[in-house]
Amino acid sequence: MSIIIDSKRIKPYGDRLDDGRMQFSFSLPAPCNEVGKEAAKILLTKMQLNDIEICYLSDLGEGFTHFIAYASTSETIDLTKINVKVVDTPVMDMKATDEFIEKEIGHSIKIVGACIESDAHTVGIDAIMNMKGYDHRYGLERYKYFDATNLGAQVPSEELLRIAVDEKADVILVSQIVTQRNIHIKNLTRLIELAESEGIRDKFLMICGGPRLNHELAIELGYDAGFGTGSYAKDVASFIAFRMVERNKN
Amino acid sequence: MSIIIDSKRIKPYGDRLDDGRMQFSFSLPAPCNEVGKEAAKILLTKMQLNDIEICYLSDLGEGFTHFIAYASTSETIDLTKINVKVVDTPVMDMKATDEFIEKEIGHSIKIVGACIESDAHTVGIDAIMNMKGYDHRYGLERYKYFDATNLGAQVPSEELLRIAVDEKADVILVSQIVTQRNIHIKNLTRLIELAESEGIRDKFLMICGGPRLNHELAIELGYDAGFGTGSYAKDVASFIAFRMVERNKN
Amino acid sequence: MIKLSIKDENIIKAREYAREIVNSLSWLMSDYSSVSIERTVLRLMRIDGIFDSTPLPNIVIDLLSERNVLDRGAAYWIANAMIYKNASAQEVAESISKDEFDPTKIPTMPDEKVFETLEKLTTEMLKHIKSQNKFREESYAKFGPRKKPAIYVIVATGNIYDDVVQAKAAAREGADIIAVIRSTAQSLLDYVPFGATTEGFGGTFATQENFKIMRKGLDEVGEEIGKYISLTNYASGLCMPEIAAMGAIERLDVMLNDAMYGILFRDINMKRTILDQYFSRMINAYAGIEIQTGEDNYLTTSDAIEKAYTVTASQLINEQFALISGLKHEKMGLGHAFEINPKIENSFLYELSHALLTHTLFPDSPTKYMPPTKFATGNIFRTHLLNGMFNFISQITDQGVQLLGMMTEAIHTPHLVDRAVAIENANYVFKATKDFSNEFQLSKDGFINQRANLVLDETIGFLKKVSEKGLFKAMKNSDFADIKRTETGGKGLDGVFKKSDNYFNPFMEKMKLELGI
Amino acid sequence: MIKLSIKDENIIKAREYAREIVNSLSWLMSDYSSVSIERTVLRLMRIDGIFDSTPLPNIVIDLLSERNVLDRGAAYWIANAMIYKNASAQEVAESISKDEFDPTKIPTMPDEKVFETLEKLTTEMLKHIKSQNKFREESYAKFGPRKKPAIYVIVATGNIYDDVVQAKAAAREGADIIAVIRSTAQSLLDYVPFGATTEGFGGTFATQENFKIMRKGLDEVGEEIGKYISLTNYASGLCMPEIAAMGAIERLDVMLNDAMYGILFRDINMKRTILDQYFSRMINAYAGIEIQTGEDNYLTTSDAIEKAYTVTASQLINEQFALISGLKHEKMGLGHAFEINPKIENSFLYELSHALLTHTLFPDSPTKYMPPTKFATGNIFRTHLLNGMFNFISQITDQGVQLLGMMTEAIHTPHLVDRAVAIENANYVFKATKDFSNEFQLSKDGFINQRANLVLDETIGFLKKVSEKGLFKAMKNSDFADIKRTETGGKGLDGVFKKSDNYFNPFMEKMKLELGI
Ligand code: B12
Ligand code: B12
Ligand SMILES: Cc1ncc(COP(=O)(O)O)c(C=O)c1O
Ligand SMILES: Cc1ncc(COP(=O)(O)O)c(C=O)c1O
Repeated sequence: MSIIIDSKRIKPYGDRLDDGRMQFSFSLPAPCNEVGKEAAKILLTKMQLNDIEICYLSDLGEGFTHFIAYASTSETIDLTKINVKVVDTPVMDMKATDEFIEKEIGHSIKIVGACIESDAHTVGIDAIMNMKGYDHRYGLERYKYFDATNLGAQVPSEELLRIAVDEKADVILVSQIVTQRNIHIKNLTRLIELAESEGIRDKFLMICGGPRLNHELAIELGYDAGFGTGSYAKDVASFIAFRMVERNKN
Repeated sequence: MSIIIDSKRIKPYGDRLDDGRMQFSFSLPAPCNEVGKEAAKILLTKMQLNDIEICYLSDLGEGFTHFIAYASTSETIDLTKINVKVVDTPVMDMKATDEFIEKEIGHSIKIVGACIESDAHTVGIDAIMNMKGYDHRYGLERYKYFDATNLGAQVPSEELLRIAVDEKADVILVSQIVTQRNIHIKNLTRLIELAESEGIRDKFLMICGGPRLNHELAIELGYDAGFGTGSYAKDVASFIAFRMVERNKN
Repeated sequence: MIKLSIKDENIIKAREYAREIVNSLSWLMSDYSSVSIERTVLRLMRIDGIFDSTPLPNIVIDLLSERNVLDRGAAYWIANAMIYKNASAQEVAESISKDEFDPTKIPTMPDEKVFETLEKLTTEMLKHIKSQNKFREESYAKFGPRKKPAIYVIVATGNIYDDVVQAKAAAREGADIIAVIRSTAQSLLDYVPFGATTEGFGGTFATQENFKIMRKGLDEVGEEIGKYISLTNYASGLCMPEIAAMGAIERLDVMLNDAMYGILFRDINMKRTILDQYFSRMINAYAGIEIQTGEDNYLTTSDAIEKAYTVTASQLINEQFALISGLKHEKMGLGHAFEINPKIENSFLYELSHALLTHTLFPDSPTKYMPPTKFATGNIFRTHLLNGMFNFISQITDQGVQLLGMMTEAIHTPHLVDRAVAIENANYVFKATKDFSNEFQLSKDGFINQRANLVLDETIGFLKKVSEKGLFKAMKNSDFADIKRTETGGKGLDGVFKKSDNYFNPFMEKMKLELGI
Repeated sequence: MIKLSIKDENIIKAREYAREIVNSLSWLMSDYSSVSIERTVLRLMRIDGIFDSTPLPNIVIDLLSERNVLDRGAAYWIANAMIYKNASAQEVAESISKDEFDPTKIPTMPDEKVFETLEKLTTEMLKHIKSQNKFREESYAKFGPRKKPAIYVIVATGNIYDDVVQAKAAAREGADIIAVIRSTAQSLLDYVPFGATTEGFGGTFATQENFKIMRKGLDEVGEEIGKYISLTNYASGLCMPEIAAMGAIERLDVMLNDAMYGILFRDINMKRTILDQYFSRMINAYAGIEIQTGEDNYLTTSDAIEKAYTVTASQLINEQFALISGLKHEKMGLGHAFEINPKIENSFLYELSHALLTHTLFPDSPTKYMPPTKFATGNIFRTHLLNGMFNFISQITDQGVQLLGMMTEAIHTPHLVDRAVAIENANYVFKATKDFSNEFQLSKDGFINQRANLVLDETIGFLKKVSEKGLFKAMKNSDFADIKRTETGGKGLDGVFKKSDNYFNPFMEKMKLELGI
């Protein structure tokens, strides 16, 4: 005997199966007393939570109070119905990818990458592109069958597209790290719209990455793929290789 | 100019006024991958949250995953409508309380207190009752006009009531610290029901305390008052003094 | 190396007083036994199960007690009945339970036969216990020894099946020792509950079946991850030796077992407690089980600076009690705790000083360090940080076992994720500060040294006072934890009895012999 | 005391190379100026405001530049026009902006009169700046000096009004210094935005009005809680000296100001940067403003162990640049950061060694310690703990300013509550470990000493190489942060010009005189 989980109706697990327990922390413009505590409870109640425990409150000054709470949700999630888009090409290492391209395409794939618009966080795109790579995985520049150019930080969308056209790139890589007030969505959308309005969207595989990006969101934004936290060059490399072969077939 | 808070519709404050931002942490019996992440998002979506950021997930083993998330609620709370029961008698220090009782009642008030049923956490009730008190505030035993007996840990409800009757107590103090699966509610309810069934509920002021108790809940459970985390003897002492005077008047 | 400057002679002095305190109670151990010790004997004879929800060992001992024959020891009566009925101990116990049979009302079998029967049963059981010990030793040999500090986490869902899931998850994350916390106040039950249990408050009942289920779970996950995962529970309260026996049988590895906790914090009679701990420790010693003492309890009700010496004094007394039961220093997890008010200036220095003192006094023991609990608040972030500082001290003072603090200490018994977060905390801090202590010498006249010496001085003064009065009198005078206990007060005194001249406890005899005590 | 064993001669050697590097650039400072320096002169002459969304200082300097007369210095032309028009500097600038007036197309006034006018303006402004400095000094005298380590937190909502609320809350919780983080890449704007702003990304624009609003807020809360709250912003990027001037005028107390950051991390031309930092630091020095350098930036792209020496080298170069601008050691917040990968064994020892090295090299400077950022993950509990360890090191190595880490570093710019939790963390750790360092001596040949000596050796080797090549050539060879920069590359070179013989900058002259440089 053991505890039995029903994938069709999973719930948060705190102390015991299906107790629905979750932790919350937030601040409210409310006093640090029983009234504020009640306000916090009302908020959680509106979120359909029960067994609400406001286990900590502290005065933040300027009329704000911090609350830490535990409460139980009665919502359930059907795991079997989740259908999330993920990059589904197999992941190969550098050698295998190079061999695959050599065999299936026979020549180098041209890639340009950049951190666009106001974003100057290049560590992510460097991790993917530069020789040295990241966490002991080499970057795209080291692959034999990629001809990769990293344009670095704060490249205007127009310029990225111009260079991609000029250099006859097959693939465009874009990085977006700053996400405050969804600036990453705005910038990524802008790039795609520019490409579309110039009628060049389909010339390239367009791939984006960053800590708040994933494949699902990338597709939604009109990209071919998206990679989030913890991605490695080999993930992108394999995807590019498979997709380019596919493209060549069509 | 400054930011302006509308008490009729306050929202959580994270980065900017009314952004509704809150932090969440919970685990789900779901895989540590994009599917699990989607499950976490669905859960938060069901709680009417938006701008959901699953900023951390980690494998807990045995099929569970831990998620840390930030998301925004669009719920608002009307602070002006909150009406929470709080102990509203003024708080006096030991000397003032003693003088008040001397003047208004003229004789000692008899108090018995205990940590009831399975609960052995006496530090809380000791803090209120014992000579030494807590955090440099003396306990009830040190007051001239209280005759206080602390029965200690794990006192069965029956015994507490029996002693209260035998000793002709005016006030019963009850402490409940363990709250797992709402055992405190069960125990406190049991005590009140016993007292009612024996027809002695109204003989005493009945006051409860503990980290998950407050006045509102205590009233709901049929007590005269309730005291939570951070209460001191003087809070209880003042309340008792005022109430006893009131009672004597009626 | 961070090392205290403490005069050896002071350490010797303190230890000497503690030895006197303990030795002056030898009359109790030699002349008395208790119902729980006798129930333990029955359990070691493989009597188990319940009838009408009462455990068979209780039914049998209650009957022998009623018949006024318990002073001969339970073993004798059962063996006698076994021969008479040509039945197993369990069968005898079952028929007694069903009221079908009274073992005091049958003819006396030849002594020779009785002892032969007992010898066989004893040998069998001790062989089993030794095989469990061997399994443990071999596992360590195979997978490598336990880490130091070992990561110790608790599970406490009340449901043994949830407990197993959470324990396995913890093992995967890096836990070395899993403790199943008992349901509230199991200490006070004068019997051991039976079977797998799924409801408990603040913990899960300690039952033999629960031990077995958890042991199996931990062996499974251990095999998978290539590490021996230790299991611990409480040999504490009115059934102290029975649980020790269950632990020995089911291969628990560590047992929370304090010589005085029951007296002070559970109001269990002092004679009963001292007797019970004596035999339970002997079982632990025999089974290769490490004990852990409960000095942390002093600091939940007293101030950790003012009463630091009570922790040290208790450690020294626990040490002496352990020695007379045959426990080696390597198996003494003497306890202490990180409970200085964090609002105090230099609280970290106090903690460090106290932790070093414990390590200095018991360099060969897997000292058990307890986390901040009293000053934990509902602010999980702050508590998490306190736990990090606590882990820091443990690493740099070379503690044996680190009972991890939970960020939700002030809120609930640990959730699945709380434990994971705590283990990650310890893993990081231990690694980050690994060789820290090699880098420094302690200032000879600094605060840390002065403080440790002061605590030791206070301990010596205290132990001297207690040794002059005797332990029982000292307890009557509220010398320990400001709690007053009398020799005739407290629960369970009625279960203590004087042994007759022909009293026989075959397990104790054999263990003493083999342990050389 | 925890003290490193480092040979004085090595420290002297390192410093000597850094001095050579800096001194060999004196030709630049003596012969060149920049558009930003000239705009600064205008701001110090109280020219402010915008026309058609362009700041007046830009309009005026652009005109003078177009007319090819900037080499005489902007001050001369404005003063000349003031006399001619009998108007204030602001009025002159306004009429230039409106295209009503061209200051190069009017008769030349008598030199004597021009200098008299300038003398008056300069004296007035310098008096104001000195009065701000005096206010600061008096506040410290009244409320007591800044704590050490001082608690430094950032606000970065983008909306100056939200910033004020959050800054005040932070002050109440214990913050000593509030930094308003700039909107992304303000560095690259060749003008300073104007007015109160409520939209920014990742920060709030540095404008004079925003400075004023925040200053007022902090003075209010400081008065209430009885503490002087310092304000800081960035004198960095293409407008470095302008912002320094704005800070001096509005009584900022600290300025992020690095001699090389703009070159390396913002691709601003090296001549422009070196010139601009020279004047901006002079303004800071004059105004009693403490500068902070940006060595942490090296470690966001390089490994903190491998490239530790780049931090030390940069500190030494920044020190020399600061000295020639008249800054005293007491006002040099040389930077470093807690950025060793926490997965590394003994990461804490590395951090401790590096932090001690910084403190040892600059014992009289309010060194600025930057928090873990690179290895912060979305796991807020883990990040909070890292921040605690970081605070620990700061306290025991006597750092001047502790830029608090936020548990949400990997997620968003700090929320109101993140800051509160971080301040609570620091308050606890600082207090708990207050006298820790007095308790220990460092092992002479231990890891920490060896490591610090190794980093210093690497630094000496590196600085020697750079001093041989010259700074500009070294940057061309990617010696710094593996980033290649050329003397003629980068933004803003077109804003650099050679001064004519009759160039005059009345503020620089007076400041040099008074600072004794
Ligand atoms: C290093 C750093 C910097 C460095 C950047 C140096 C450089 N050359 O990159 C410096 C100091 C310059 C900097 C500056 C600023 N930063 Co910054 N910075 C960081 C920090 C500490 C780490 C980022 C990082 O390097 N991560 C490591 C890399 C490997 O991870 P990654 O970027 O996610 O990349 C991985 C994946 O996402 C993916 N990926 C990323 N891009 C791509 C692209 C493709 C095509 C693919 C396939 C995959 C992919 O693969 C990578 C490898 O797995 C973060 C905090 C944190 N701990 O995350 C803040 C952070 C990102 N910065 C922040 C801010 C606000 C700023 C500033 C705007 C602050 C200011 N006002 O001055 C400035 C301005 C920068 C600008 N104009 O963009 C905020 C962003 C807040 C938000 N959510 O919007 C953060 C979160 C810090 C904070 N809490 O405030 N920063
Ligand atoms: C100290 C302590 C113990 C000590 C108790 C010693 C003693 N003599 O009291 C010991 C070690 C014995 C102990 C044991 C156990 N404990 Co305990 N213990 C704690 C601890 C660390 C502190 C509690 C405390 O003393 N707080 C300080 C006092 C001053 O605060 P307080 O009780 O809230 O009281 C204040 C107010 O609430 C109020 N108040 C309280 N009572 C009353 C009454 C009246 C009339 C009034 C007016 C006011 C009032 O005024 C007080 C002063 O302000 C908490 C964790 C924590 N940090 O909170 C766990 C905790 C309460 N224990 C817990 C558990 C589970 C147990 C055990 C059941 C574990 C086990 N299975 O063995 C046992 C069994 C105890 C039992 N039978 O009840 C859990 C409870 C979980 C839950 N939410 O249900 C906690 C939260 C720890 C945890 N995270 O697991 N514990
Ligand atoms: C030695 C010892 N025994 C037992 C317990 C708890 O168990 P019970 O509640 O059953 O007494 C503790 C708790 O801290 C303890 O320290
Ligand atoms: C010295 C220095 N200046 C400026 C900045 C950031 O400002 P900006 O984005 O405007 O360059 C930083 C950021 O770390 C810095 O260290």
